Amino acid sequence: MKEIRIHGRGGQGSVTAAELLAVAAFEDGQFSQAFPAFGVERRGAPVQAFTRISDAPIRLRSQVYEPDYVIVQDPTLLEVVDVARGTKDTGVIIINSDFDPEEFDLKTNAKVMTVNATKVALDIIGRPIVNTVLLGAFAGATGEIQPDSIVRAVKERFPGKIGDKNSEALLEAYNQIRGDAL
Amino acid sequence: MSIRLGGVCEPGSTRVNKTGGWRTFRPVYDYDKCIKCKLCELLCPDMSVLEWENGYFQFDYDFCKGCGICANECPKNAISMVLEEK
Amino acid sequence: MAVIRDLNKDKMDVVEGSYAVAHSVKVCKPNVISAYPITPQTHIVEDLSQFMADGEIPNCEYINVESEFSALSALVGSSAVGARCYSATTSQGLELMHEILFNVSGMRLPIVMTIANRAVSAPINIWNDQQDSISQRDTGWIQLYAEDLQEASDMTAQAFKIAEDKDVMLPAMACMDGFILSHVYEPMVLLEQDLVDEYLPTYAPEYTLDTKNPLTFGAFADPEIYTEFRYLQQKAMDNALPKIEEAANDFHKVFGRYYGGLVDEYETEDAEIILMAMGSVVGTIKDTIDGLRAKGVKVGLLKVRSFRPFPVEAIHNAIKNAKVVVAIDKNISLGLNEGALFTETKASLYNTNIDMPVIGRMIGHGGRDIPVSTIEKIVDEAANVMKSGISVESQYADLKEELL
Amino acid sequence: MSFLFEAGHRGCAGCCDAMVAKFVLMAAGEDCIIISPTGCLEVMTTPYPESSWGVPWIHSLFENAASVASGVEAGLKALGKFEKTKVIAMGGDGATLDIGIRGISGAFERGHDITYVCIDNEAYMNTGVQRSGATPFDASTTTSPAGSESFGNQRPKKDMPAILAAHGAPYIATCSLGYPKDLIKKVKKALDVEGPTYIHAHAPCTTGWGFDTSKTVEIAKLAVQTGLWPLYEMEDGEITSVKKIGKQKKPVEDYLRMQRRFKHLFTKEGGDEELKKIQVLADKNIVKFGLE
Repeated sequence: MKEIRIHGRGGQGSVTAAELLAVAAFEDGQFSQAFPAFGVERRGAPVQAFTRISDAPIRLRSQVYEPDYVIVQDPTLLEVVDVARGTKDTGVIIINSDFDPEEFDLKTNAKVMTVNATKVALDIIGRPIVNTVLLGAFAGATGEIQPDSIVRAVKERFPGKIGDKNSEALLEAYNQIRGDAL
Repeated sequence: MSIRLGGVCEPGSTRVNKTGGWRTFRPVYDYDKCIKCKLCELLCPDMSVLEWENGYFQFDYDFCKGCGICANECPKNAISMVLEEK
Repeated sequence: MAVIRDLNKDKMDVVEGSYAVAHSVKVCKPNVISAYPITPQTHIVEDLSQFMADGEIPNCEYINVESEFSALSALVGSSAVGARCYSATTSQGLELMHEILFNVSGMRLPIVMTIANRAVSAPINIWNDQQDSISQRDTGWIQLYAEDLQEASDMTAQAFKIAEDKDVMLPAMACMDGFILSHVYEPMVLLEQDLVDEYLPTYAPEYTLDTKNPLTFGAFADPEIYTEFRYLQQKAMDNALPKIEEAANDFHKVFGRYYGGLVDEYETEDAEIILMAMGSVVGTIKDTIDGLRAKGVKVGLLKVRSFRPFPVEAIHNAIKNAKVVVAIDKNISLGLNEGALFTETKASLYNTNIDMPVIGRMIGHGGRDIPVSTIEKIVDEAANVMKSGISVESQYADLKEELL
Repeated sequence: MSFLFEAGHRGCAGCCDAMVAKFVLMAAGEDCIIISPTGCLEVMTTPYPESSWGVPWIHSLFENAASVASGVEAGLKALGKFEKTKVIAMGGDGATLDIGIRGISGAFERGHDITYVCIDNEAYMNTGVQRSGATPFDASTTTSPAGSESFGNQRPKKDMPAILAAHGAPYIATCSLGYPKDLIKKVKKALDVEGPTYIHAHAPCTTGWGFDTSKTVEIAKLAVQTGLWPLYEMEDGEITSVKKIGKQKKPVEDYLRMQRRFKHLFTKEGGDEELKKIQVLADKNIVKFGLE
């Protein structure tokens, strides 16, 4: 089983990202589970969302403490939240930032990767909505899911032009982060 | 720290929670245009407009959430919202 | 120590149970009374209203609220500013308070409430049983049950003393059986003002709503801290166990009257059969025991006075030598077919070496009268259990089969 | 200037509840006790062990703020501590007009010397913008959504000031965070009048209504300038003052167009019919309260 923890702020679509990831994983032929963990705040405050992917139905109901993968939608969270907490050494942490991975000193042996999701979103979607873009980056960085499974999930959730633009953006992030990885 | 009877809390203690990280845009004064009308201080939902020198004000970026109400309401357009570099 | 009455007639008056309780509330010098009328509690609040009208309760405000929901809600505010608070309700009114009962206890506000126990609708029924208070047993309120008028009246002062103790600081219900105690007239000694002043210290909470020290009450607790709030409430309930004994003993020193602390035992020393019960049926049981003892039946009674906190140790000490125990309940947990006193007593015995048979008998629901014969029938059943073991573990003992 | 309402609360950027609470405390000063029901204001200001409140504050439940306030007042009186302290219940529209109305009716009928401030952002915001008794006609919320067969909420706002006027409240005033000085003046007056007084403050919610966080005040003004939110005072049931809108008068469209909760009126077939209905509502207010 693989566990993913998504960090964001209220209103940035972290919960939607977790859900889309679960739908995409199911589209990809796996069992999945997504759930949020947030306070009562509405916008702005730090929130976390979790996705589990496995080849068997998932029964575990706790939060994710030793994630295989971490997605950080908002880099300002690094000052207030220990996003790398518990990440497996073999894990990957994907941060939405235009800085290079080496510029982050996260106390972890996991691999840190960055993608400027905000820019990709602004360029292609026209608004700084980064959740779907980062899912594309996730697919590119980890190979856990086929990008077109994420596209199907996104288009199912957001029909029409919005779905198309988000899909285009997530594929761009997929290619960008794979480019860096080569 | 241990729970006091009934869980009573100290006044004004949310100040330990700096909310400045919430914003994507930050307000900036243009003091040439500012006529010290104090409207920004009155309206700020996060008490992030602080008295500064000789009647002017400055923003408390520890707490300002970048809502932009001050800029929108300023009678002299003396406040502009600038994208925050992250 | 056995029950000690004060049968000095010239100190006694023949009064209604409700009046006795209202009088006790008065001499305990409440600051805010907030109550909504509901049979059979109404005489208490009427008497209190008359005391107020006659200026007999100084420094006190009486709020005629528009519902039981507001009766207790108002007292959250009053108690938080440091006022000693009192209310009274029963049945439907108590059930309407369910949400606030948890809230008052969670905020550690030592409000005292008389419950004139009454059945719960549907079907609607204004007569006595204890379904109402028993079904609130998880709300964090201390629950004491009185045997007669004298105890119900005196229990009011004890409830304030226990609730307001700084190691407890939990709200308390002083329960008396509706009609059977609230509406009966009998001679009793009205609570003496001078002695109460000696017995009950003024209420001086550590934290209040005070503009000179502006604190916040009722903040929300997230998963990181909520459990510890509940733990501290349970700790306060644990602290209440000895405090209830202490309050009863102190009362005896000051007033000369005693009804038991957490429990009280009647003819249990050599009893083979012990009945357990709460409230006014205790009196009828005592008469029945005297009659049966005369015929050589070794039967005794364990009166459970405190249902919350549940006095496990006191119960075990009292019943450990019995051959069979019968828990008598004026309530039922539907789906389990057991009354709470029975379930909780039986459960508490499981991991001990006390292993006599324990059976549960439910009687007196909806105000059905409990004559001596019903108690005798229960004792017969207990005797059969002693001989040939349990046939029926828990059932109604006064069911009319013909109506089914 | 220091405020009795501190920063660090979890309100969204541009939060209307925070603004009204701040203004009310500017009016009340230190010598007051605040009672809040459950709601955005309560939850965003008091995550244990923190609190934004600089005055004594208490929260019990969603539906009993007025009852708790009655108890605070009675308790202070009984203890002889009620000289100047103002007892203020302050909660949202759901807590006030819907679930808490029984308690308010009781408190006002009993004549407690309290002031109840309703912060009306026209829906249950903390739980995610569900419809309340204060949700305006044709507004889309998550429980009265626009759809192919629906233009959103089909009921008019419940007229709470009229209900409490009928209780004989000596002073009632509507106000808006768009006019803070007027709001502060009216709260001060309500606090000075003996007996149960009521302040109904309009508070546009950026998250719930769907407008940019910088527009909270601008939209509040538009509500007044279109006549949809009349500003008036009532003393002993009679209207004693009104804020004229005069030449500032704007068509309701200017107000509605800026809000996502009314977007369907501009995109759905038959929307302009609905816009006319809302304009009629505004014009009725203008006549009824003499706003021109």
